[in-house]
Amino acid sequence: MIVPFDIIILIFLVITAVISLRVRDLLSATMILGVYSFLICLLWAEMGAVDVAFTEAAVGAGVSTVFMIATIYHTRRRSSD
Amino acid sequence: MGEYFELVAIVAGMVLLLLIAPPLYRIVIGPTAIDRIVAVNIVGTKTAVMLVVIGVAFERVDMFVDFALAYALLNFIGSLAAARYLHKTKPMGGTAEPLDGEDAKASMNP
Amino acid sequence: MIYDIVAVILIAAGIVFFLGAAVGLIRFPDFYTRMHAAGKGDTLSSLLVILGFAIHEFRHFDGSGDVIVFLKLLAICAFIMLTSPTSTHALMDAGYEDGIEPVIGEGGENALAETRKTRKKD
Amino acid sequence: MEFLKTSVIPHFNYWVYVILMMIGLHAMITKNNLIKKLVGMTIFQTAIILFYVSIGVKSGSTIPILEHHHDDHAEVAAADAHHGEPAESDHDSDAVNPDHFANPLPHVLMLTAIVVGVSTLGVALAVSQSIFKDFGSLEEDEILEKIKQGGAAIDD
Amino acid sequence: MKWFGLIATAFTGILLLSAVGDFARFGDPHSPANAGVGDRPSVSQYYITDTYADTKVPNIVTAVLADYRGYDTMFETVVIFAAGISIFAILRSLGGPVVPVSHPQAIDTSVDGDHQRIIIGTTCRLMIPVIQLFALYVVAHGHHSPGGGFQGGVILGASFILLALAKDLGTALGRFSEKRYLTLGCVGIMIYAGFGLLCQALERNLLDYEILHRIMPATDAVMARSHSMLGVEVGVAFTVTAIMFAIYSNLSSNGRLDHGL
Repeated sequence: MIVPFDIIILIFLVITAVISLRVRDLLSATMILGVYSFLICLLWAEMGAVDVAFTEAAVGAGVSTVFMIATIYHTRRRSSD
Repeated sequence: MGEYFELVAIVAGMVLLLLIAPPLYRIVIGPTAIDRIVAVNIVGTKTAVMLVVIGVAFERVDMFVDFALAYALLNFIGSLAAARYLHKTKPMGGTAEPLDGEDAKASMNP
Repeated sequence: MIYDIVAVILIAAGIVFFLGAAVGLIRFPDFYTRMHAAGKGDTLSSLLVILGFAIHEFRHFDGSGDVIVFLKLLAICAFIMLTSPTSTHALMDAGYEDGIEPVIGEGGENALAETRKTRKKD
Repeated sequence: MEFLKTSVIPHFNYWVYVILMMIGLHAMITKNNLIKKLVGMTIFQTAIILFYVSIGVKSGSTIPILEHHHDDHAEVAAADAHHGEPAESDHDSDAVNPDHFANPLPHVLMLTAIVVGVSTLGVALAVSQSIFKDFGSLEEDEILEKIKQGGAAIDD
Repeated sequence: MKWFGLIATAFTGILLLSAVGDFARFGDPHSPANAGVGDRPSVSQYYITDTYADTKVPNIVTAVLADYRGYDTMFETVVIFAAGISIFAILRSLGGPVVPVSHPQAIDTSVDGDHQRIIIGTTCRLMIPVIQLFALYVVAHGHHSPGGGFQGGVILGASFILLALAKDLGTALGRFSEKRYLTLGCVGIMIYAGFGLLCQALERNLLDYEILHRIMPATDAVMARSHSMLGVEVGVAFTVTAIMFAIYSNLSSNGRLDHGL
């Protein structure tokens, strides 16, 4: 556990969570969720949970963003709220 | 020497983390989706660097280097998918609405 | 000791380049120029910082188990050098296809609009 | 101020987990778009995982991977010994101090939760694509209105 | 609805925050979860101190995942498989027009210029073998460094997704077709369950790997556990790879498997 990293990452985490829910463009929301996933991977790495961080790295960078973009491609990009 | 370099790693990590704030600012204010995607790409590359930094700070780089490598390999899949999406849909000038839509301005500002 | 000095210099240079990329990302007026600053500065700074830590690992390069870490860090450099420009290219292309207009100063010439017009005719 | 010192500072990770969970829960309840609900669900899920991983953190500990394979290389120990005291006692296989390693049990539980989470996210996205095929919309109120107008879309 | 959501969220938050005050300090090595209550040690302490003697696996997480809590992990894998199957039930349209997957007409040539295809295609041709090799390394090296079946499987699945993004879905399905990935998913589960049932056949409990040293050449009881963990991880990696690509191929083509993203 490295405390200064911890605090900075947690602040960024809350900001990205709020912003990904505020934007109306779903493509933007998906990409911001990607940033959320990057930050949470960093958080777990500095808390010592390397295997969890590795899983999050593989899932967040490779798979989950692509799934959501694929769904937006077949539905609609605009959200009402 | 080891402890001193650990300190270097922590300071460098702090600076790198604080420098993630400008891309985050770009993510927050937009204005278009693709600006945000560019910033996401930057944060992704910096995450790979930060993992190496954290590994040096823990003095276990041999364990952390594996998933920094995974990030370096997989990071561009997300931006590639977004680029494919923007190719395959009709041009919208970066917003979710056509440019002459009535609340195109509203979608720019969250 | 000399390895550590070189490593610290490389890391500091990487942070300076990243600072440049960050300033460019905030200050530049339109998508294309922001992409220009971000793509180049980000790739170079990542390479420099990782290279610095790789050289730090180089200090006990005496046939022990750390050779593999050094090689993996070099591999990260190589892959970032390969993938980051590719994604920059893909995003720039996507932005062009998406119809984003550049910001042109007064009296400037918008070459992008001309190419778009001729492309549409084809 | 006293409250801050006794309650917030020693538990700041737990406070952030509660905040993230509230953000996710609020999004799941009030957002109108189904994809936004799924974004909220992802945030909620990571908040839970953050709670579990925070429980397993020990200050001053390292990652839960033992360093036994280094004992085979005497050169590494020699290279490491010239900076700092030879703290080889906790590397000894007989005397592993549990306080020096992070708690592995929450990591195990949460590792599978992430992969299961992404597969269930895939199922949820498939359901929303299927809903869009039937109703032509992802907004909750529009879907409800179309259901009220007559369940023709549900039958086929 | 807005007010109800706000009230419900605030209520839950206050409830949780009032409980947070009773927790042990963040990072306390002697909290009940880390050190146990009173003189009874927590089970995680047993894992940390005794795993290496029991299994000769330095990565405690892998050992706990695949050995001590193997039953749990087996059914997590089954959950992932079930998620993949339910994607088929929800989205896959079998009655529609049948489009041959590797037919040249199925390739989408609408907007992309050739420059796009050349640059990204070349990079992906260089990257995909490296990614797959790295995924196999992650699966096989999970005993000594972070990694294992779940991570390696996701990376291997991501390499096929990258192929589908760089070329098109037809190319990826030509190499890893629907029949193949469903078979691979089933085979993964069967490998995992097979290791468990093999132990039962040798008159031990389910997933009690120690006894497998009787049929594995040149191993003792400890190394049998280590090798069995590797086999189990390979099974997990098969299933996860198959299901990740199955979910992508169905989501990106809306269940028709013709035009991808």
